[in-house]
This record gives sequence, C-alpha cells and structure tokens, in this order.
Amino acid sequence: MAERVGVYVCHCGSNIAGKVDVADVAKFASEHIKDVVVARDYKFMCSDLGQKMVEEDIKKEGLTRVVVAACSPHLHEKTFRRACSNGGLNPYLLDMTNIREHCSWVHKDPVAATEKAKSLVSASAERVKFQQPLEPMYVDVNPTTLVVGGGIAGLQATLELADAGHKVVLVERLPSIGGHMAQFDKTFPTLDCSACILTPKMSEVGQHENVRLLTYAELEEVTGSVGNFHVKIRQKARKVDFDLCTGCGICVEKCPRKVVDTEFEAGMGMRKAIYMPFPQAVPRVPVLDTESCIWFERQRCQTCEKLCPTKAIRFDQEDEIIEVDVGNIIIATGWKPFDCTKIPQYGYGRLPNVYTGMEFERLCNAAGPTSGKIVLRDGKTVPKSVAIIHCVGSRDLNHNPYCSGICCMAALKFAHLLIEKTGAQVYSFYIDIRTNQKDYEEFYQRLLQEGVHFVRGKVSEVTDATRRPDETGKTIVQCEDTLTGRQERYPVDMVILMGALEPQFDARELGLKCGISCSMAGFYTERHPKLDPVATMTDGIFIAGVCQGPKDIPASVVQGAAAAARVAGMITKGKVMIEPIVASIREEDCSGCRICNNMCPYNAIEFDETRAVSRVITALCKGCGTCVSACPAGVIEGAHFNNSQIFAEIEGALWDAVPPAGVPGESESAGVSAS
Amino acid sequence: MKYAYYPGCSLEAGSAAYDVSVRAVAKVLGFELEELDDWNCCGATEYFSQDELVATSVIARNLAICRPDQKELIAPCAACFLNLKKTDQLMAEHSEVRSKVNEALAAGGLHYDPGQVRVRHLLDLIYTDIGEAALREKIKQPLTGLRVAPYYGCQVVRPMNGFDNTEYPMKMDELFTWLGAEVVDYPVKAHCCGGHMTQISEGAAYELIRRLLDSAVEHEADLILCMCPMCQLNLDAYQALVSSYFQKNFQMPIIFFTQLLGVALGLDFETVKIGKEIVSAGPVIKAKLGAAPSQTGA
Amino acid sequence: MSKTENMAATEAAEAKSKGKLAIYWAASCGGCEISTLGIDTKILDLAAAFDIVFCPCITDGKTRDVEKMADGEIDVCLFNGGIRTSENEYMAQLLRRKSKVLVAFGSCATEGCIPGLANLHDRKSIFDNTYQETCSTDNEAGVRPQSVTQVPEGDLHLPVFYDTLRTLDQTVKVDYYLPGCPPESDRIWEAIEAIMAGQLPPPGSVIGSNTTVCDFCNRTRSEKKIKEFKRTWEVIPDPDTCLLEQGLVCCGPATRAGCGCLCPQVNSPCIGCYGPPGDAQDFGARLMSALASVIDSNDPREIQAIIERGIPDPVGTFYRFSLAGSLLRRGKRPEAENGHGQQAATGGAS
Amino acid sequence: MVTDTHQDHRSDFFQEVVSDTPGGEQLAHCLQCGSCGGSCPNGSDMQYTPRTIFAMINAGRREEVLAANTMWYCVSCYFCTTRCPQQIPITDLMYALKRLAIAEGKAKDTDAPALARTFTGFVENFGRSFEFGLASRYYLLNKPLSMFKLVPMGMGLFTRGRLHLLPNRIRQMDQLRAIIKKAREIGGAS
Amino acid sequence: MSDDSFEPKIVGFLCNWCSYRAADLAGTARISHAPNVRIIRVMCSGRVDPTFVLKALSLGADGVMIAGCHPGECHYIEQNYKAMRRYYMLQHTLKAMGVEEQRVQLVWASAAEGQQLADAIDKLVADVKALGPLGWSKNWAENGDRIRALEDIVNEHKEALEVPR
Ligand SMILES: Cc1cc2nc3c(=O)[nH]c(=O)nc-3n(C[C@H](O)[C@H](O)[C@H](O)COP(=O)(O)OP(=O)(O)OC[C@H]3O[C@@H](n4cnc5c(N)ncnc54)[C@H](O)[C@@H]3O)c2cc1C
Ligand SMILES: Cc1cc2nc3c(=O)[nH]c(=O)nc-3n(C[C@H](O)[C@H](O)[C@H](O)COP(=O)(O)OP(=O)(O)OC[C@H]3O[C@@H](n4cnc5c(N)ncnc54)[C@H](O)[C@@H]3O)c2cc1C
Ligand code: SF4
Ligand code: SF4
Ligand code: SF4
Ligand code: SF4
Ligand code: SF4
Ligand code: SF4
Ligand code: SF4
Ligand code: SF4
Repeated sequence: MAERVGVYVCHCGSNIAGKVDVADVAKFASEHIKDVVVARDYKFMCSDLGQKMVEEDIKKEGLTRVVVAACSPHLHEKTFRRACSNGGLNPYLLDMTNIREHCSWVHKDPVAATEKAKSLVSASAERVKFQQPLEPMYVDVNPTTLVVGGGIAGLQATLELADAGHKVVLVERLPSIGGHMAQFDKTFPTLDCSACILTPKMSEVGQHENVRLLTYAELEEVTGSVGNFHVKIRQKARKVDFDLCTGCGICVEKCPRKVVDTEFEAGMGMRKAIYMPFPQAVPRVPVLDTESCIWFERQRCQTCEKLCPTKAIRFDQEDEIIEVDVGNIIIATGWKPFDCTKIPQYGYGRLPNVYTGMEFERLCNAAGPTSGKIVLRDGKTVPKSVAIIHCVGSRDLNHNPYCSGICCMAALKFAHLLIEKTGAQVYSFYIDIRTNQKDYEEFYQRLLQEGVHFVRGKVSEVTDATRRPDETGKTIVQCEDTLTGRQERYPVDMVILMGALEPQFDARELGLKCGISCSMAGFYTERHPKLDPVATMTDGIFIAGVCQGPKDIPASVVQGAAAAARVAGMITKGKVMIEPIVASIREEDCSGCRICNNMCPYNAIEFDETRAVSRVITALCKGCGTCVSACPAGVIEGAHFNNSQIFAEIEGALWDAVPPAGVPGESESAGVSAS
Repeated sequence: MKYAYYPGCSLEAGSAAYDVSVRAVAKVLGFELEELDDWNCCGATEYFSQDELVATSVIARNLAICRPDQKELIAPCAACFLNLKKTDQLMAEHSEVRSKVNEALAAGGLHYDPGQVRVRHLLDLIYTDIGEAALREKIKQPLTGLRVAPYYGCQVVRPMNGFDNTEYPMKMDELFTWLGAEVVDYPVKAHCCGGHMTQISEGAAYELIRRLLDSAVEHEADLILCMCPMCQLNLDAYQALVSSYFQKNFQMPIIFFTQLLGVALGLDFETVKIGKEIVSAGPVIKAKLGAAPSQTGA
Repeated sequence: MSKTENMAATEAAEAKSKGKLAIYWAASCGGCEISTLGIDTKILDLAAAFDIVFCPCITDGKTRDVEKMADGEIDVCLFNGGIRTSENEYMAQLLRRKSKVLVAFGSCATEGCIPGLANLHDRKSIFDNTYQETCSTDNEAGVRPQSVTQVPEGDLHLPVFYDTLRTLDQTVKVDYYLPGCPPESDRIWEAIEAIMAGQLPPPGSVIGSNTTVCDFCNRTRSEKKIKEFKRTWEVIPDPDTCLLEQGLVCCGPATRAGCGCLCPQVNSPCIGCYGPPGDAQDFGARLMSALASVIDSNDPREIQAIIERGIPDPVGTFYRFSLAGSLLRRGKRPEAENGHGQQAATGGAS
Repeated sequence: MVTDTHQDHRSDFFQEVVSDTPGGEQLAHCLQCGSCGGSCPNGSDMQYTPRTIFAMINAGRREEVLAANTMWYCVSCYFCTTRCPQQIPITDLMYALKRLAIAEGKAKDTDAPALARTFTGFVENFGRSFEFGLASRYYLLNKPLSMFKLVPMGMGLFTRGRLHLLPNRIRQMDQLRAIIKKAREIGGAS
Repeated sequence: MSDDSFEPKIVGFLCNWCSYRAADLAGTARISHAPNVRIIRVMCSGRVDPTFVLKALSLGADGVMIAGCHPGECHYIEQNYKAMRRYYMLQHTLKAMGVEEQRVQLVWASAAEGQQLADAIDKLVADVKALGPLGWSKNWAENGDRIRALEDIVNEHKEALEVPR
C-alpha cells in the first residue's frame, strides 16, 4: 500500500518566506511528489498551532509519513517527533529538511533558493517513505556528576548539585581550586574583596560530604554516553601522601629551593619547590614540583621528607588513573590570558614597566608579592602616571576578533585602585567603553568623576625611543587621540595591557575527549546561543563559565547554576532516551568475511567463531554507520540511515536532473515490444 | 647553494657598495648568486601611485623571466624585495590580479604562476641558510668592541617578510652578536627613514632621519648598519643637511650590513667598498677593532 | 513485488503438457551453452519437460519461426549475452514478447561481463583497434564494417554496433537472473528444476544464494588490516589463510556464492564472476568500500600510494564482470561524442 | 560576519576607492580606532590622519579627500597596515588615493606626481632607473631653486662614484613596453 | 568551456556532527554561498558508501561533496579516516573511468567552520562549473543510428511480426 505523506513548509516568519516562495514549494510537493496527500505552508510550524496541524492531519488524513521543511533538525526535530507521537504516528516516520540555515539564510537569489528548497523537500519526501518505525531506547541515569574545572563557575555548579543531595566528582588541574578569581584583589563593580567572597565557597566544596575533590588531576578519557559515562582521570603525583598530610606547611616553610611562580603569582612572586599556591588553597595539601626540587635535580636535600611530622612526603609517588562512572559532565575549564608578547609594539617582555592585567592583579593584591603596594619592577618607585591599554589581543583580527567583554570593566577597576592607592595620573586608552551590565555604567561614571583621562584611540606603540627631553626615562605611549584627530605621545611610568580572555590552551583537546565542539575562536559551542546556552550538542555534557565565551564572574556563576539545574533535572527524571539509530547484521546472510570486524571504534562488533558470523552489540553501537558501508555483502543494516532511505533521498534530491536513459519500459522501443 | 639574484637599480648605481660587498661575502661564505638575466626595475613605490596593474605587471615580469630552476630569488634592496613579494602574494590571493597580470605578461610572451618563485631577502639567506655555526667558523676578524645599531627600516620587515618579527626584528641583531659586535638595543630599528619624503617635504623627512640618528647617538652606537639602499642614502647623504637643519653635529657612519660582515670575514675595506659612504666608517672601525689584517685598504 | 503477480510462472507449471523453451545467445562467448550441457544426463529430464523451440546454438531455427509465434507462446527463454548490436536488441525485444518467463542467463546478460569492459571505450576506438591497430591486422584501405552497403541489387544491412554494451535488463524487462561466468551447471539445473516445479521466487529475483563466496571458503580469517595490495604473480599464497589478508584482492566477500568457491580452493583469488549478492547496487562500489576500509593507514599520501601501487587497473579489478551493469555503466565518452549520436554515427559505422 | 549586501549603502566614493584596491572591501570594517593615525611616522604632519580620511571617505567627502595631503605624506612604511586590527590594506588604499588624485589633477600642492612620472619615464625608456638622472631631471623641471642646496650632497656622492650618468638599458625593452602597454589597456586596479 | 548559464547539480553528504552543523552555522552567520549543493545528512562521513556517490553521478549529479570532521576530530573517534580511504579508492577508480577528480571532493569542516564550509562549497561549484555538465545519462545514450537500425529490422520483418497476439 502506498504511503500517505504530509509535507509542511514553514515560513519561520520572514526567515524562510522572505527568500523562499514557500507556497510554491508546497504546491510543488503536492503536484510533483508521488504519495504526497497533504502539502501546506505555515507561518510558524514549531508553534503550538503548527504542531497541532500536523497532529490533526495525521488523524484526519491518515498520514503515514511526515516531512517538515523548516529549520535545522538540530533545533526542532524533537518538537516535530513529539507532534507525530501526539498524532499517533511513530516519531521516526518524520523527516525534517533544512530550508532555513541551509537555504533561505545563505542564498541570495530567491529563485535559486526556492528551487533548492524544492529539491530538499523532494529528497526528504522520497526518503521518508522508506523510513521505518523505531522504538527509542531508555537507559538509567547515573546520579553522580563530573565537574571539570574548579573556577568560580565549576564551584557554583558543584555546590548547587551537592547541596541538592547529588554526588559530584570535581576535577581540577591545578593544585588548588579557585580558578582565576582566587588571584584577584577586588572585583568590579562593587569592589568587594575577591578572597572574602570566594574562599568560603572553596572550603565548602572542600568539606562537602557529597563532593569528591580531585585536584592536580586531569581528564584522561571519556567513554560511554549520556546517563552512563565512564571516565578515566589522571591523578598527577603530588609526591605527598594526601591522607597523611595535615597541611601544617612545615615542608613548604623549610624547603630551601625558591622559584618564580609563573602560575598563581603570574611571575610576580616566588614560591618554594614544594608549595601550596596560596594560603587559602583547597585542599591544604602541598604539591612537590619535581622540575625545581633539589632532590629530583641531584639527589640531595630531602629537607621536607625529614621534617614532615607525619612522614607524608613520597618521592616515589607515581601518577595514578582513577576511574569513575557518572551520568552527566559539566565542563567549566575557564580561560587563559592572552600572550602579550604577541604584540611586540607594546613592548611587553622588553620594556620593564609594561605589565599584563594579571600581573597587576597580583601587584595590588594585599596577599600578593608586594603586599598590595603598587610599585615599579625596581620594587620601590611608586608610579606617578599610568597608561591602561584596552583591547590588547581582543577586537583585533590579527589575534582574536571578539570582544573579551570584561576588560573595560577590569580597566576601570584598575584605574580606581591606582588612584586610590597611588594618586597617579591614569590614562585609559579605549576604542569603545563597554559597560553593559547592571551597575557597570554607574561605575564608569564614578571613574570619570575620579579624574581618569579617557583617551579614545587604540594605542599604536609603546616605546622607550625618546623624541623630546620630557620623555627621558619614561615609557612612551603613542596613539592618535581620535576625538581631536591628533597624533599624541604620552610619557608614563607604568603601562598595563588589558589582554584578551582566550580559550584554555587545551580546550579543543578536551572538547574532543568529550565529543563537543569549539567555535572558531575556540570557546565551546552551546546547543543554542540564546535558548540553551549551557547544553552542548552532545547529550549529557554541559558547559559553564568562560569556557563557553568571555564573561564576568556574575555571568559565570549564573551559568554554573544553570548547568547544575539541567543536570539535576536529568537525575530527577532518572531515565534518558537514546536514539535507536544503531547497526544490525542480518546474520543469516553474513558470510563471516570479517571485513567489518575492526571498523568499530567502540568494539561493538564481535565475531561468533562457532557460527562464523559477525554480530553487533547494540548497547555499544553509536550508530555511525561506518560498518554499514564497509560490509561488502551489504548485510549490515543502519537503522534510520539505511541504503534504501539514502538512495531514495539521492533520487529525490536530483528530481530535476536528466533521468537515466534506456531503462526498460521507458525505452524508446522500435515497435517490437510486447504488450 | 645557488640562488637567483635581483640586485635592483640602486645596487647598480648609487649603492654599488652593497652589491659589491654582497658578492664578496657570497664568495667567502660559499653561496652563489646568479644575476637574473635582463631584469627590469621594480618600480619602487612610484608605479603604485600611478597604475596598480602596470606596477604589478612590471614587477611580475621579473618573476616570469626566472628560469624553472631558479626557484629562489634573492633581493637585497628593501623596495625590490617588498614589491616582488607583494606582487607574488597579490597574485596568489586575488584571482583577478592573477589573470589581469598574466594577460599583460602575455603581451610580452610571458606567464607567471604565483608561488613559482620564492622571493627572499639577503638577510634571511645569510641568517637561515648559512646559519650560526657556519658563520662562526668563518670569522677572521671578530667585531669585538664595535657598537653597532642594526637598522632594518620598514619594507623588509613589513608587512610580509616571512622570516622576522614585523615590529621588533632580531635577525640582524643576532647575526652581529655571533660576529662578536656589541649590538645596541636600537628601539627605532624598524622605524621609517622617510623614504622619498626628502623630495616631498624636507622638514618632515629630516625629522624622521633625526630620530634615527639621535637614537643611535643616545645608545652610543659607533655606526648604523643598513639593509636598504634608500635608508643608507637618507641617513648618510642627508646627514649633513639634517645636522644643519636641527643645528646638530651628527657624525654617524652608515654602512650596509654586508660590508661589516665582510670585514668580520676578513675582507679588506676596499673589497667591501668601505669608503664609499659620505660619513666615513673606516676610522671608527679601525679604531675599535685595532690593527687587523683586513685593514689594508681604505 | 508480490507473489500474486507471479502469474506466468504458475501457469507454466500448471500446464501438464510439455513446456516450450528457448535458449538464445547475444553478445557472449558460448560458455553458457557449454555449461548448460554440463548438466549432463539431466538433459534428458529437461528434454522430457520442454520442447526446445529455438536455440541457434544446437538446433536449426530461424528468427522468422519465432516471429510467427504467438506472443507469450514460449514458456521460458534463457537469454545469454549482452546487447552489443541492433540485432541483439531486436532479438531481445522479440523474445521478450514471445516469452512468458525471460531469464537473464549468465554474467553477460545480467551484468555485461567481459564484453562489457569495452564500455571504457566507444565504437570508434573499438573499431580502430580491432580493424586497424592490432599488430596482426593489415588493413591499408582502412575498411570498417558498414551498416548499409549499396549494391546494384539494393541496400545491404549489417546490424549496427553500439557504443555501449547493455545488459539484458537495460533493454527489456527481465523476470529472473542466473549469474555466473558461466553459471555452474549445478546451479543451472537447480534453476531449471525450480522452473519445472513452479517454485520460483518473486519476479526480478536472482536465482541463487544470498551469502558470498567467503561463506564457502575454508580458509581461516581474522580481523583485516592491509598495508599492501599484491598482484597474484608476486606471491605464492599460504593455502590456509584468507587470501585477502595476504594482500591479494580477493573478490570473495563481495561476490554472490554459487561457484562453490572454486578459485580460492585452487589458491587463486575470487575474481567476482557471480556478481554482487542480495540487493547490492554496485559490485565495484561494495568491493572498493570494503577494501579501502581495511587499508591500514591514516595518512593520505600513504593511502594513495597503497592504492595506486596495488591496484593499477581499478576498473578491471572492481568491475571485471559488472561494468555494463554498474551504476555508471561505462567510462566517460570523449567530448566530441558525448551524448550526441550524430558525430559518432558518421565516424563509427559509415 | 557581515555580508556584502551592506556595501550597497556606502557612498559612491567609498566604492570608488575600495574597488581600486585588492582587498580594499575590508575598509567597511574600520573601527575608527586610530591605530593607523597613531602609527604613521608622518601622522603629525598630515592634514587628516588616515583614520580621519577613512571616515571622510565613508561620508563621501570626495573633494576634500582628494585635495588632502595625507596620501602624499605616506611613505609606504606599512606600520598602519600591519597594526590595523581590521586588516585593512591601508598603505594600498593610500596608493589608490594617490592614483585618484593624480587622475583628477587634484594633487596640486605636491610634487610627488612629478617625481613619480619622472621615475616611471626612466623605467619606460631604459627598463631601469637611477638616482642621478632622477634627481637632476626632477629638480631641474620642478624645483630648480632647491637644487642649489643639494649641490654639496650631490658632489659628495659624485666624488665617491655613486652618481651614474645613465642607467643601463635592458635588452628586451620591447617586451617590457608591450607588457606596460597591455597593462595600461586593461587598466584600473588589478 | 564554462557556460555561464550552467548551474551544476551537486549532492553533498554531510556529517551530522560537524559539517552539517557547519552548514547550520553558515546559516546562522548568514555566510552566503552557492545554492547548488543539495545536502543529505548522514551520521558520519564513515557512512558514506561509494555507492552513494556513483548513484548520484548516475542520476544526473554534476558533482558530489563528502564532508566530515577533520582527521583526528571525528565524533566517532576515527571513522573519518575510513571515509578518507574510501574516497581515495573511489577517486582512483573514477579517474580510470574518465570522471574528473574535481567533481568529487572530500572536505573537512568542523562544526565551527561555517565560513570554511561555505568556501568549500563555492570552490566545488566553481570547479564543477569550469568542467561543465557531467550528464551521465546522456553518456549512456546510444548514437543516432540505433533507432534507425532497429526500425530497419522491424520494417524488414514487418510481415512476419504481424501475427495475432
Ligand atoms: C585582569 C582581569 C580582571 C578581572 N576582574 C574581574 C572582576 O573584577 N570581576 C568579575 O566579575 N570578573 C573579572 N574578571 C573575569 C573573571 O576572571 C572570569 O569571569 C572568571 O574567572 C570566570 O571563571 P571560570 O570559572 O569560568 O574560569 P577560571 O577562573 O578560569 O577557572 C577555570 C578552572 O578550570 C581549571 N581547568 C582548566 N582546564 C582544566 C582541565 N583540562 N582539567 C581540569 N581543570 C581545568 C583551571 O585550572 C581553573 O581553575 C577579570 C578578568 C581579568 C582578565
Ligand atoms: C527593542 C528591543 C529588542 C530586543 N531584541 C533582543 C534580541 O534580539 N535578542 C535578545 O537576546 N534580546 C533582545 N532584547 C532583550 C529582551 O527583550 C529581554 O532580554 C527579554 O525580554 C527578557 O525576558 P524576561 O523574561 O526577563 O522579561 P519579559 O520578556 O519582560 O517577561 C516578563 C513577563 O512577566 C509578566 N509580568 C510582569 N509583572 C508581572 C506580575 N506582577 N505578575 C505576573 N506576571 C507579570 C509580563 O507580563 C511578561 O510576560 C530586546 C529588547 C528590546 C527593548
Ligand atoms: S520550525 Fe524552525 S523554521 Fe519554523 S518557525 Fe520554528 S524555528 Fe522557524
Ligand atoms: S626535597 Fe625538594 S621539595 Fe623537599 S625541601 Fe628539598 S627542594 Fe624542597
Ligand atoms: S571589553 Fe573593552 S577592552 Fe575588552 S575587548 Fe571589549 S572593548 Fe576591548
Ligand atoms: S554503526 Fe558504527 S558504532 Fe555501530 S557497530 Fe557500526 S561501526 Fe560500530
Ligand atoms: S563485513 Fe558483512 S559479510 Fe563480512 S563479516 Fe561483516 S557483516 Fe558479515
Ligand atoms: S576473501 Fe577470498 S580468500 Fe578470504 S575468505 Fe573470502 S573468499 Fe576466502
Ligand atoms: S587602524 Fe584600521 S581599524 Fe583602526 S582606524 Fe585605522 S583603518 Fe580603521
Ligand atoms: S604606510 Fe603610509 S599611512 Fe601608513 S603609517 Fe606608513 S606612512 Fe603612514
């Protein structure tokens, strides 16, 4: 019996209808595609009314197949599958074809766009006839969650879940949790002390009964899928017995080897070979840095080992792989600062009094290397004039095209701290001042009041090449004041570069491990930029904080909480649906050639020696279909993407191409033909 | 090692010292420069102000007449280097440029596919292909005690040199450190010498030259090393005029880096044409390096 | 393809009287007839069940006799050979009209077989080669066969030679397929028995097994990883291990079982004469996909090197028997002749 | 990502300038940041900084732009180009402005066109150029008086053998001329 | 030989996880590109069977695009390598059959590379335009004397054929 196909062409307001003649496409479907019994165009298919329309047509017109030509299936396939279900049709008898992202939005010529839309609809309608009803599979959700990254976003997510009674495994790469916020002195716009608001959260996480905290650890491998991920974590060797150490700090105090701390102190201060990055670190268990330790260098010293009251030092400790099973994963790996040496005209690394933002944070931090005194690198001179340069490595196609969002505010914060602490003249060089969150503009107004010189112009160079006597001994900032149109030179004592927030150095790598993708800039791609900003395209993996895109602390906290809420929802539901798109082998026709045997990266194909046939282990198969196209005998079936479906789709897509000639029946017979 | 060599008009005439010293140095260092047969002027900056396509076509002729075995073309002059390189790149990136230039070339029976010839600057060749070890081996007269200011100028390092930093190049600095000289951290090393401004607004031009000379004086350099004929001409020949314009008394010798490199390799002054500059470099070199076998000429 | 449509076959079986059988050869080598005779004494059973009404190979029949038959008068026609000339096509149409059941018999009729490999060329180059270029040819006058020759008595006609060899089902509707080059006698007999008993599968089916040659191969096999494809003369294969795993391009895994795994049994890789199994659409594509999948390299250049070195004649390897029946059917024709018959018509046959 | 449909809304003058420069379309993305104006060695002598010129181009102020001294003060140092955060080919746009100004006879207060013409004249006659001929011809024709000032310098160069009286002529002059002729014919920006 | 009015018909097989999403991204970012590619979604470039390509060409496509994640970035770990191996095998055969290799292109585009995918589409379309139509079904069409010859035979045999059915 022929199928009864319903075709629905969406206008998406004017998103589609503005370019594609949707009525014409619907007309084409009803007149030219076999078995189409209903073809309609409608303003918003995803609206309630749109969905109802599909439901009712299924019931009234007895549709057996549905095609929706609208946006990307990644957006609304679920919506329309639900509509089919509601109408009493198996949801897998729907096909969605994309005439918005792939058509109306990217083609200039309305005629060509309409023609392409017809082809796509034709392809979809031909395909859908071969689709088969499938039953979704459900799996239990493991209630434990993995959070990667212990910055403010990760901490918030961890606490939300743990407080709700769910187990969390938190993995942090560095020796302590806290992230970048732990390095700051004050936070804009309220200027509360960063440590005062952060450390309580840190210790709460450290002591929470529902949290398993793994610091100095990294994600090694993720397998499985939503509901049941299996995760391998590398616990790097601290060289300190975690359970024995009481955090007394004697080892740190007595260790004779001092090195520059490029991590927490951003190169502004020193630490020991065995160290806790900062006094409030969580956990309070030191890490021994084998690269600087005298024992590892030349088998001497052992001071720490000798003096440790609980004998917790373990020179022979090795990395360890810890395996955990979790149901969901939240990634909150934050950012890394822009490398300012990449803009040599700003002199960073060459001119002593040019600083990065993070360096300055440490410089004015009361717990920092100068105890909060703002002085030049000579350790004593208080700067009388300071230039703050915005957009260093941001809004610059040579580096990062995006706006880092927070640096204008951080620059204002610095200007305020400088005026407050040193009374210096502060020049702030900006392209645009971006202060678009609650109370931020007010903060800008306050700084205008405080007398900061705002110069509108992107700085051209920072140099020590003097031209005038008054420049001697100064660091000169050269720039066009674009408001007057004049080229100016500003001799100052100190320059601060507001470097961009960049994706973590290993963001792509980690993304690959978890199966999520990055934007062109390198930040993780959310499922929907407006409506689903903390989910990813991979079910069960969520993102929060700056790893999703530059943002400030409040926004990071919001995302941490949002991701936790999404995970909590999954846990409460207890079960999650898995697409039944899997491969299966027709064993009676398999000849056991074993070509397919090493096709599957998930080892989902096994060979039955006694019967000499291969078999797919459904639970392991992820439905990529690679084995399907490898089988020389064609006996592997790929559900929802089988050959007949794709062949029909190809045929449909080429409905307007010259048909193959010389097929019997249609052959230009010379008059001998029977019947 | 064999390279095609594009000396350019300046090296044929006013800056013969550059040409001669390059060839002399090549002999000592053991690489061969084969002059491109029948090359024509690169048009400097002037053609681009008149007709973009004529400019690129005139330049492209030089690339097109390279033999198939001439895969690397060495240009010592900054303007020539930039123009050749820029044309190659424009042709590679813009298909329109590619087809139009080739249409023009076809009128002369020529054709050029971008990427066919790799245009390189002499400094790149010496720094990269010869390298530190080989150079150190060949030093006859270490430059110990001589304070040099390496001056790169604009057009070699910007915008597409492909071998050094565009803002703060270091390759010449390193080269002369290997040779034993005291290389000053010359902050204006990639600033502008004024180019042809001397002919357009002398006030503006002299100011640019002054900044370069002042900075060298401030850093107590004995001499400035150039790698472009225009820079050398502006800093050297105009030095007296600049002095009188600003009521200063500049006495800063300006020579091509290959000339001093030659001295370090044991060549005498005459061989590397020290003495062709207007502000003499010979005396200060002699004074700083003391008696050495190389100091027969001058 | 429902069973109820299977009228012709059912009728044939129900008729208690002797059935009428035709056997015809178009562009083929005669191997199929030889193999048919290979059913041996069972030929007597065949003769008991059928009158052979037309078989130019063994009986003296004329086309006119067939033309005079009523439509559908022949119960079964076994048609071997591809469609190379206008005469082939005419006979195919004629026999289709006169037969209840038309069987594409053998590889040539089902998928073009070796004659179909000529589809890499066109008429002109085939003629040039055959009538001029081979070293044993002496044809100074450049004589070519002409489709029309004028003699005082009138025009003489020769069949026109086509540019592209076609399979039987690219010419007329076919009821059943019996693959193989040639089909094994045992398979032929099984098919005849089925016809006699009226136990035929739905029309359009291939009469034969659904698994592949590997199913009948006794060699041990394991997971496959190939670093190098080897040509047969380069190695003496181990007799017990899968040939493919030894680097030889064995078509076994992509080839319909039916031959009894003859070639691998004698240490020679399967060359694929039984065509693809099941409803696979393109034998060559199946084999290409399978072989490429097990190449043991992820480096584009190495992969290309492995392929280019090991498979110097890809069409001959993947489409030895099936070029005409494949999705593409032939190689791309030279520009001048592409799709425009006129030029070819004068250049080729005149 | 901004699609090119926006360009339709820009001034005709903008189109004119941009279409004469490979990659010039990028000018649409100018942020008015001033990185160019701040970088320019002659920025303080320019009537308008490059940034200002771009704003004027955007506003379609053709006459003022072509009469400005900005492009003539550009010495092709490429500082602006390498630093521009929007990768606008500024130096090449300066060339485009020079070409437009010359074509329209707008370059009144500058001798640069004359210098350029003298130079290219040599190339078209000899295939090569040389400073002495260039300088003397250019000064004789355009600035006979300032020549005196330069006499000592010229003498200095001359005594050191650095002034040649004639450039070398290339062999295949016909070929070069044919190429130049053809290029002129095709015309415009490449 | 390119004919301005020739608009090639191209079938694209795009991986659900990367290139299909890159096409989505091109949409969201309004990166315009040529409308000639009709996109068919597959779960992975590893699902692309050479048969699909041949099918498309035989049905009248002038070109085919196969797109997947960059090597090493496959959503299914390494299946795009298999796509790559098959692609080269197929190209090797197509070349022998006279099909120009620019007609079938393998493209890597991550979900972030909307621009790159759009560029690749434009390139493919331009390449195929330059080559002209493939017209494979015309490629099968027999030369003109076929029909004439068949008619001749039928005429010759007319009498005999006129028997009652
Ligand atoms: C100079 C400056 C000043 C600022 N001042 C303010 C301010 O005053 N107010 C404000 O609101 N915002 C401010 N910000 C912005 C603020 O830094 C961010 O909003 C905030 O850090 C985002 O937190 P996060 O948790 O997303 O990332 P992070 O703080 O970067 O935390 C990420 C954590 O993940 C860990 N991690 C990374 N990769 C891995 C991995 N693979 N495995 C395990 N762990 C990993 C890191 O070690 C780190 O601990 C400022 C930014 C700068 C540059
Ligand atoms: C011109 C314009 C264009 C914009 N375009 C965009 C855009 O393109 N993209 C974008 O991201 N953002 C855009 N925004 C911002 C966007 O409108 C807001 O971010 C968004 O509306 C916030 O949603 P909300 O739910 O917080 O508030 P609202 O949308 O205001 O919803 C609040 C709801 O609460 C109801 N309500 C209020 N008081 C009560 C009460 N006492 N009891 C019961 N119900 C009550 C109201 O009736 C209303 O339905 C735009 C804003 C403007 C002004
Ligand atoms: S279904 Fe998609 S295309 Fe249609 S209105 Fe909704 S979002 Fe727009
Ligand atoms: S052994 Fe290493 S870590 Fe311990 S005190 Fe000595 S230097 Fe420090
Ligand atoms: S926030 Fe301000 S300083 Fe930072 S990139 Fe954006 S505009 Fe520039
Ligand atoms: S479809 Fe993919 S995941 Fe499933 S068994 Fe086949 S190769 Fe493995
Ligand atoms: S490739 Fe196909 S025939 Fe071979 S073992 Fe696998 S399923 Fe069976
Ligand atoms: S591939 Fe060939 S040798 Fe190997 S098992 Fe199959 S038929 Fe036998
Ligand atoms: S530097 Fe570039 S973006 Fe900035 S004003 Fe100049 S042209 Fe515009
Ligand atoms: S290239 Fe021209 S405009 Fe740009 S900075 Fe140099 S002199 Fe100024």
